[in-house]
Amino acid sequence: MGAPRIRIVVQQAPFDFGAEADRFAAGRTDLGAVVTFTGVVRDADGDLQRMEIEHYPGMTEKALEAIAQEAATRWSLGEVLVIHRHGPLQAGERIMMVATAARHRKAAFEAADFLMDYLKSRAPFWKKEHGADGAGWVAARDEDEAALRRW
Amino acid sequence: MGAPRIRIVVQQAPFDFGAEADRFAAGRTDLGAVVTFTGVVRDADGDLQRMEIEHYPGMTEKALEAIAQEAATRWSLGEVLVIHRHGPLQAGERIMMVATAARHRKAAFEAADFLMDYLKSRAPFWKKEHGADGAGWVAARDEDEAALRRW
Amino acid sequence: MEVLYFAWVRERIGLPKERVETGAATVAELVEELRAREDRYAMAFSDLGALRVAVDQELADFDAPLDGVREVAFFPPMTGG
Amino acid sequence: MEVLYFAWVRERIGLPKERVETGAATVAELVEELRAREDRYAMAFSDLGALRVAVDQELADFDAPLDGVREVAFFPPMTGG
Repeated sequence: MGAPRIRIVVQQAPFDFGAEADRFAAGRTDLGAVVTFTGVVRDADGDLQRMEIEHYPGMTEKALEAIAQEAATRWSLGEVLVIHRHGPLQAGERIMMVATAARHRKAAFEAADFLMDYLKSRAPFWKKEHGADGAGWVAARDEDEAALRRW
Repeated sequence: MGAPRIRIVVQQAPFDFGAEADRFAAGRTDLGAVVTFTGVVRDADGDLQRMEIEHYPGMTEKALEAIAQEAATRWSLGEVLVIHRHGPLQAGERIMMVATAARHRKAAFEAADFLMDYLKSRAPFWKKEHGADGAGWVAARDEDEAALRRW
Repeated sequence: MEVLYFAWVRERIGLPKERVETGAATVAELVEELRAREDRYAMAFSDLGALRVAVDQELADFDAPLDGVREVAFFPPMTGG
Repeated sequence: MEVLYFAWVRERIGLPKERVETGAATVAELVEELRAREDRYAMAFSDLGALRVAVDQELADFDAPLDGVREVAFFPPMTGG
């Protein structure tokens, strides 16, 4: 279906998930399947005061663009969207979203899953949690690195 | 995380995807991952006049509820939403959506993928395409039946 | 017992549902009775491999018993999603 | 050359970026020079297995050459998403 429309957004401000979801691939009659993934700030222990997301301006946008292009190489996609916030966030706030649109559901699902795996370990973001007992950087998980080997 | 909140909607009217996506699991601080899948009427050859979706009132709701409950048994989910339309639809219109919310992304992705596989072959919907050259029922695909064996 | 037809099964038989008085012990026996009625039934039930059946709104096999059953539905493989 | 630090590497070294004049041929040689400066650098670079490096905003290995490079960044494994 040719090169997909790719949109990458990196910003501190909240994004309007409902509006983004609503207009993503809207009205396209060649794309039967749309998948979105949204990451939300969790507060597992109920003591998170805030999360701070640091990133690498310049590299971040390039890395996200490269990840989206790689997905477009592997699957036939009509549209790809990646939005990722940085700065301070509260529990329950949306950190990021990806969306993929394809002819059929398998490509849309796999591409979104792939984007998330790469974004987790290859996009220059770092999360710091500030809680009642102090602050700490979120450690990368071995399983996130292992997840990349699926693709 | 206990029994998830499950919502099943079967209706002829369009649904507001943006609003549904926006309020799904909104503000939950225990769920870090939300996946949505949306199915859209495709018009591959550019000659679709309309799609008619027939269903089995009564059984449809039960089947969707059972599929959602089965997903909740297999994955730890916080919320599950299934919306499916019936009646006449135009190319580009949204037919249905599922949404899953979980602590982590793997469960949310797998549960949404599972819901779609089951919904394709186990929920009593039938699609008829009306085109310039007449009308025909959409045939079930062997690969949809095969997809069920993954789970 | 109510018997329901969907999609092309409904179109071939020409009605969405009907009341059927039957002594059939299983779905398969009910199918035999329906087939014997008229050509349109024979045509609709000519290839059971292309049909699915629900008994009281649950998917079932053709050897499912009909004792106490209120509703049987015949339809092609489903195409939801 | 600009050298950038992120997350706990930035915190340990105490600054987000600095200009470094170096003749180092590779990232590994640059790391040796930085380590030799002060304790805070030695601490930040004590375990290279816990560090990642980007050269001109692309992920790279520690043996990557620095010829013509304008920007090197050090940081822990990324935690996006």
